[in-house]
Amino acid sequence: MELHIFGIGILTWIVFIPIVGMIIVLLLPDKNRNAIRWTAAVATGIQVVLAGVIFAVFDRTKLGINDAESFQFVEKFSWITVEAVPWVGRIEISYFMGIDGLSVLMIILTSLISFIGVISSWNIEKMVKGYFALYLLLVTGMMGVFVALDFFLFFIFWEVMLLPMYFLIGLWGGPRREYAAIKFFLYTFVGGILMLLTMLALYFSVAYTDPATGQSVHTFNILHMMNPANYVDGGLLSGVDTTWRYVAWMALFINFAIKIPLFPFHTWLPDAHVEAPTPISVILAGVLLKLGTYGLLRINFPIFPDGTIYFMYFMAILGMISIIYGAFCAMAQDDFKKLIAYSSISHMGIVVLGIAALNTQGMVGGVLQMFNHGIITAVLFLAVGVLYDRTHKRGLNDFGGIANQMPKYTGLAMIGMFAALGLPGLNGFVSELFSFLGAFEAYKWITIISVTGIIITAGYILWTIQRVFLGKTPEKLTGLNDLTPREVLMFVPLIALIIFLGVYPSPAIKLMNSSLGYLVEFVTNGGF
Amino acid sequence: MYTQLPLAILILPLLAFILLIFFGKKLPRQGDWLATGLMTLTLILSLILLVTKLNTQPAEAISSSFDWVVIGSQTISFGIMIDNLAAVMLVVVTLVSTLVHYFSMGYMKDDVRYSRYFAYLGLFSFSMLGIVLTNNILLMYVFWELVGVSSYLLIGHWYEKKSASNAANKAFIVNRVGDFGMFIGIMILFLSYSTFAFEAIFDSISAGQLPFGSEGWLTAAGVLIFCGAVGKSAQFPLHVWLPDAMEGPTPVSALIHAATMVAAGVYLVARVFPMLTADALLVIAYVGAITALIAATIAITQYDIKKVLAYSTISQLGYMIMALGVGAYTAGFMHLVTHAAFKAGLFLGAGSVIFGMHAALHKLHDHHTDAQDIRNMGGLKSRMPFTYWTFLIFTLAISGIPLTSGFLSKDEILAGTLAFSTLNGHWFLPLIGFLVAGLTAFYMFRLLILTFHGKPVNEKIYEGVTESPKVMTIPLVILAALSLFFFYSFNPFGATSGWFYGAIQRPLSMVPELLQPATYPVFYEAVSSVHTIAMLLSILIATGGVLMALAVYHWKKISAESLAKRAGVLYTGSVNKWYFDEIYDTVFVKGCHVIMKMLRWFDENIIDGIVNGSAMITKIFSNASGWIDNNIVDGLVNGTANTAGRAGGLLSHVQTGKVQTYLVYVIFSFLVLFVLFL
Amino acid sequence: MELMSIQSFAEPGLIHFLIVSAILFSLGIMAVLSRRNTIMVLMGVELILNSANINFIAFSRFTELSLHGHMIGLFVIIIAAAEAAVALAIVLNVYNKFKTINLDEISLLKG
Amino acid sequence: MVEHTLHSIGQFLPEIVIVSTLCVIIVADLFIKSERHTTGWIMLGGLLLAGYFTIMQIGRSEAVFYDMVAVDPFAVFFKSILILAGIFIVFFSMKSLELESYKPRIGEYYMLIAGMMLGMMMMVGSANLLLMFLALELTSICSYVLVGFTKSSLRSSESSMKYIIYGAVSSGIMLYGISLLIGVTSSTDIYTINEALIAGVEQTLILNISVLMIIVGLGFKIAIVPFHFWAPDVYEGAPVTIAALLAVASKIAAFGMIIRFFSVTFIDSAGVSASGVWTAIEGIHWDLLLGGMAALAMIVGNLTALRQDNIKRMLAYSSIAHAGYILMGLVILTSEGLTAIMIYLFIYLFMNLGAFYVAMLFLNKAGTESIEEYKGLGFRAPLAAIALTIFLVSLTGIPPTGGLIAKLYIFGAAISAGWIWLVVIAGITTVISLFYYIRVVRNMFFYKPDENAPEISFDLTSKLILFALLIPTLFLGIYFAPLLEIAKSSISIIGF
Repeated sequence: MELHIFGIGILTWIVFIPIVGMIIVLLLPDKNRNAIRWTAAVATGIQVVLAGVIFAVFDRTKLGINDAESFQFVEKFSWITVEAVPWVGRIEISYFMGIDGLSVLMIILTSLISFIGVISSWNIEKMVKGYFALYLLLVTGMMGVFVALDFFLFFIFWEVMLLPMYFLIGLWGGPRREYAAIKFFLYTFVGGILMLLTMLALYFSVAYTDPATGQSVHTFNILHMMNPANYVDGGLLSGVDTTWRYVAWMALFINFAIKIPLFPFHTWLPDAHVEAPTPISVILAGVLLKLGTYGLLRINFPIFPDGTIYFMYFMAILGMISIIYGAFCAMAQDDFKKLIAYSSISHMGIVVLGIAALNTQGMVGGVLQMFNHGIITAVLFLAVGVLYDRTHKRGLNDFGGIANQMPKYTGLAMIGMFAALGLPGLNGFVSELFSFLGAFEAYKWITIISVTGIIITAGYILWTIQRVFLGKTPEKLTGLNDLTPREVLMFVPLIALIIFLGVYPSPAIKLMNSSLGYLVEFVTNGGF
Repeated sequence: MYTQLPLAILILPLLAFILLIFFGKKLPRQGDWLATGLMTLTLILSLILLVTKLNTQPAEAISSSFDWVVIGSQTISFGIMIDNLAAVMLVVVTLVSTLVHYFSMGYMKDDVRYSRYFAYLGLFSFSMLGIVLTNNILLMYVFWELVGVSSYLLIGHWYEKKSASNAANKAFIVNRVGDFGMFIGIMILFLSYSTFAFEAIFDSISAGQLPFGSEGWLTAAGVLIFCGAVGKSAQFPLHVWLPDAMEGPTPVSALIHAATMVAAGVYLVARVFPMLTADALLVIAYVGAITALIAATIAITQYDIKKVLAYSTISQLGYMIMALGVGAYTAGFMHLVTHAAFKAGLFLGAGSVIFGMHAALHKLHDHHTDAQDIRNMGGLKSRMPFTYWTFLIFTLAISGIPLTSGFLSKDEILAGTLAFSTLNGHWFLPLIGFLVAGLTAFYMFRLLILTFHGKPVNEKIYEGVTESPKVMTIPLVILAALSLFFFYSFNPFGATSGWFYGAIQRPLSMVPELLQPATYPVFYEAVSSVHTIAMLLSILIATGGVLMALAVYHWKKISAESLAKRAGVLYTGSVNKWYFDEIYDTVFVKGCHVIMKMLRWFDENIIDGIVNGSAMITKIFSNASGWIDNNIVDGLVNGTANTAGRAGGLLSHVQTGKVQTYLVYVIFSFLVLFVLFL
Repeated sequence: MELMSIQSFAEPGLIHFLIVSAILFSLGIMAVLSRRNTIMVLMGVELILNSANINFIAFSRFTELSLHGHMIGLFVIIIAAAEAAVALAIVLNVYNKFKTINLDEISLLKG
Repeated sequence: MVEHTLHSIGQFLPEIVIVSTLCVIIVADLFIKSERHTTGWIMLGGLLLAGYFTIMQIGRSEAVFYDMVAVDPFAVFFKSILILAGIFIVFFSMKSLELESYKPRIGEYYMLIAGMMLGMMMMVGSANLLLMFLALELTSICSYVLVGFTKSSLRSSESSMKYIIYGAVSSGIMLYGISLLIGVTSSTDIYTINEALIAGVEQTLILNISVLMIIVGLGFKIAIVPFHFWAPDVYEGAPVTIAALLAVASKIAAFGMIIRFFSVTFIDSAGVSASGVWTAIEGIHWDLLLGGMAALAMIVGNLTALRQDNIKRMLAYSSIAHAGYILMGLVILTSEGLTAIMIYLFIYLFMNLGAFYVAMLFLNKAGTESIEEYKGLGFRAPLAAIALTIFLVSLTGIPPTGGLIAKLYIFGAAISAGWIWLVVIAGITTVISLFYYIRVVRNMFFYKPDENAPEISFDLTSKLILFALLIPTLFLGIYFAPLLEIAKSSISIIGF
């Protein structure tokens, strides 16, 4: 499957359209705020359209994962090729993009959330130009990670997100934004270094034989790294079940676990969320966290099937701890945003538990949960943002009786809340169900303990609803306006997805079913 | 016929919900006619379905399904199944729901969220019908949770009251605990049989497949699924939510918390009956029995009219569960049906009383007197005749007095327990059964007498109370009619000869023979042999209970106070509901708070602390060097960064600025390197 | 090339020159490290350079290095001179600014 | 013999051009006393011409002047980037406000720079210990004076004095080491020394002492721990232009020399396997020695930089740390390592010069070198602040900047050679480095400027210079194949 627009592949378009938007934004005069906003909206809007096109023409039967042939919309150009010198061999870095069932949902998610993020950024008045320029750069980074099939490219996109995020939190954030920004930066950078080192170790351990010339070529191509035959003799990561492979697995895992974030690498998240402006929280929870689990599935699992199997239990236990721990911590919070941040930890724990099961249900459930959680937390953060815009408060105890004041808002927010709670009929349930089903097959007791998390989740969500929406409206909260059309616009597509996928998840599952099934098979067979 | 019709039945209430949510406020009369009309239509369709089903294909279970999702190589399909159980249940649900809709048009008039209320009723009816219609345990779980939500929304209908939102939360969370078990049970079944469909699961079990190859897991699966019923049907130990749920509007209590939703647990057990092992059934029977006893003992001492009814509901649900547990399948389910009618009637009647009391208190501008406390009532018989007479019929029915429907079903249950004990020696079950029958008669008549008989406690209020409007009394009359025996069996002393027993028959157990409970023929024989004794005993005990109540509260021959004093601990225990709420509050709620506080502290201090370089070391460091903590501000994230910063500080102290010191370092390093490497 | 062989004192060999140069080198280092007067330190530097020079000459006398050693010696002398000249100019400038040539007192830059 | 000499002169044109430039500047300085940057332009012309001749040397590989000087791809690469650095420094000097008050003496300044350029170019080309020492001394002596060029500044004077004392002692020790090495091998030519070493030397103790002493001198020049102490003081005291010159050009030259010296002298050339892994001559663990020093440099440099407030001083420590990273490429004893060093140095040139340049611009316009006082500069001078951010980010090694590519190759080479512990230290210290770099960024952007602080604007040429540094820094992060090719083809050292 290939699709070109003006001779340029659709993936390149979808990744770099925001960069084009960024350049336009930078060229626009500072004063012309609306033009800047519209540029950003159009750029991300085009992304949504392109994602729609991809969704429409995506071939649901192709497998992907390790087979370059069955990736779709593939674009591969040699980027850096250095001809052979005797002692190094040929060096190759390529501009290699493509998607399979694993990434296609993430692309849709990213484009959608980015677009909605722009809408919710409409009322940002401080340094509009800088804000949207950084925002669009961030979007490119996220989108790029999901389509990159070359480790180097992946890494570049991964790290490109750092700086925009740092500034977006640090410049437009709340009172403790500096602390939050540097904490975020530090954590992710540590992970980045670990990934860099592992990537290099992989690079030098992997060399495939170029069929055309017969040369041995070192490459960053992720797919080549999945083939045990490509590992050079005596390479650091050659062989199976070696200590170094475990170390490499762990290094990558820590990197991704920081992003997910998994207990005990999670403490950056609450701070970042609390301080970040609403749209950035939306992006952060909606897309950025998924990069972690996506990375695990794209990199850790297929490249190190031995390590993955070795550390299965470890992952599942961390997932379990995250679920329970995140839920309890969420319950203890008085700050609305912090609560959602911890609930994210809890929900992402479900993803990890699901994918650690290494079976199809768990895998599908996990990936679907990534998507669903992206949608749900986006709604929740938007909901907090709406209240914050009106009252400049985030404390749960500052509110009460909102349901009377803002019925439309309450309805929409409650749907989001119930989806987070895992209510059947809404999308969160479906993915949780499959994740737990898969996990239960692999780990009985761990899963049973994890499932208690849904009780705690019900506890904190309902308690939050009670404190915020129910009860008598205090004096100071009377006279709040209900949602404006712009705000309704940003909620509606997400809520529609929440309900639709809750009732009929098949369209989403069909996209990834065959790929993920193959991934499971690939990993459990040890990559052979 | 068996696809479109059930689908129509399912969709209509949902339609009502959607229309009312979006357009409720704009419709004339806020759309109550729309909701009620659609519900009536649903009732008619259900009746058509039931009649056709019983007349054309009485023995079959007709199901149809579609593929919901393909995951891996497994196809998960959803569908509907119409068997007699479902068809009867459909009528029960739609009937009570329709009547409650009508009743609510009177009761909820002038409510601030009138259309929202009807919308939620629609959502509830939709979900409840979903539970009934599904052929699939997962889909049942889905609707299971949805009724939970609609119940949550309706309990919290008056959410301005803190107690209402608390009760709503409690209901949902306690139910979640039960659902947790059910969820795991479902997972066990799916992983063993790769399907969620009931029939397919039963087929696999009867083919000898056991979950994870072990009999224990089959029992566990049964008990775990039963956990869902424990939650929803408010069985011990999860019964605590139901009394609190009375915070909701009274018609809601009638519909959800008496007639239908709480009976869903019974329906669930009936649905999965074929896969339950003897052990699982025994657990179920005992849970039911304990529940029945505990709730009945509490009901005796309550003064809130709705609380009494709530505990009686729990107690009756315990009966049903116990009946299923002992194998009296039809009796249990029949009790569900009869109970739906008379308990809905009781609640609506109570609603009618409360409505009248409210109106009276409103006229007096009295906002302190509790409109639901029976100590404030008395003598209302003459003010509310329709309400009184229907209430009396309901009370007779629940007490198990002959000629009522309640007698038929309860009698069969008692006979079943007795038979069970003769087969297995579990004499505890019939003992409780009969004891509770007596208690029921006692507390129900206590309620009736205190409310309607005697002298009015407060004349002013009494004067203000008037009979409720027609829209409220007519449903009462219909329900009262349905509480009489001839709707179920023309023989007032034997249900087994009626159409009901013909339609609903105990399904065959699918579990391996060793694990099976007593087969139906064996059981039936035992029941036949004890039936007469049981009947006589039950009439005797029920009458005894009624007489006792009359003696204490009507004729005042026995003083209630002295009885209470004599009961001592038992009395205080009963008044305080055996302290379940307090114990749960201390153990679970407080425990949860402690854990979460601990974890929060842990998160903020230890984990962050480790990351930030343990606070201790930093402190010691800073004390030793006496630097004031400027570096946090310096943008170095505290901790590791701090320590690094400190180390950097130490290192920069090395840089003295004196060139000869530098040279000393150079020479020194030279020597060190010399020693190290050479 | 028998560096370590013991030769008669009457006939100085390579080892004697090396010992002398090593002593000179150490004296230079000592001077550099211990004197506070800049000029004295610079003289210590001269000692170090010249100790190396002795080595060069000795090696060219006793090994096959031959004339190379002498040549290097000449170059080093020139460099030492240049360095000394620059150093003295700088010291002069420093003296003008700080009014001292005590190295310990010239430590504005540190940390 | 005459023919050889003539031929050699033909191969010595870049250096000759520089010498001539030096002379022309002296003469011109005598006659032209205008306020214009005449001497600067002459210097620039000389550098360009030398650059032209250097580029003409591409592809040659021979030893001239009786094996005293090597003209090989390695030397040509280093000379080219030295000249490039020189060109930037001349531009900086023209823009520097610091040097403004020394206008009458500016000819002297450029003359010394020319001398230094000559010394540095010879450092990377010389293949003879004597010539190496001479080139080193030439560079050093010129730089001593340049550091103290702003005579009226106390700090400048102090730093130049510290520098000369420290430098003189270090080079003295190195000279003593050279004398011992020459003594035990009876040769001044590094190829011959190599042969002698392979053949076997009995006095390993003396040999080792001599290596260590030479390392003291070379370590001083590249400012590697524990021989780095001069660097912070000197960088802080010296004019920004000279600090930049020392941090970049002088360091590059010293690395050229150190690589040539070690890889020619102490490698068993028979042991160079096809896989590109070398074997050090037995008995001398100079690779481990340098590895330890590299690790120390990364740790000490990065940690100490955390607490600096003067940006030049911070950059001094950062350049110490970077010396550690670069040195990693040598100690792993592979050709990949050499390639990585060259890539690193090339990128380092742009990003570090860039950082110094912006520091100079801020010194010119905002009058401060204190990072604390950078607060709000992001709003007063957005362009320069963004540029500085990019340079610092690049120094940290975050994509898409050249700094990542530099680190990527160095780390990669070290991993592929199995020096995992060293890479881990490098990784950890990179994280630490994030703090002090990002602190500058934070100060610039996260604080509002004073109400009455004026906007800062720069003239066109300043901006052009900025872009000339900025664009390669960014571009090399995205497309670096040519650089890779050049580096690959430039690692061939004659006779090795």
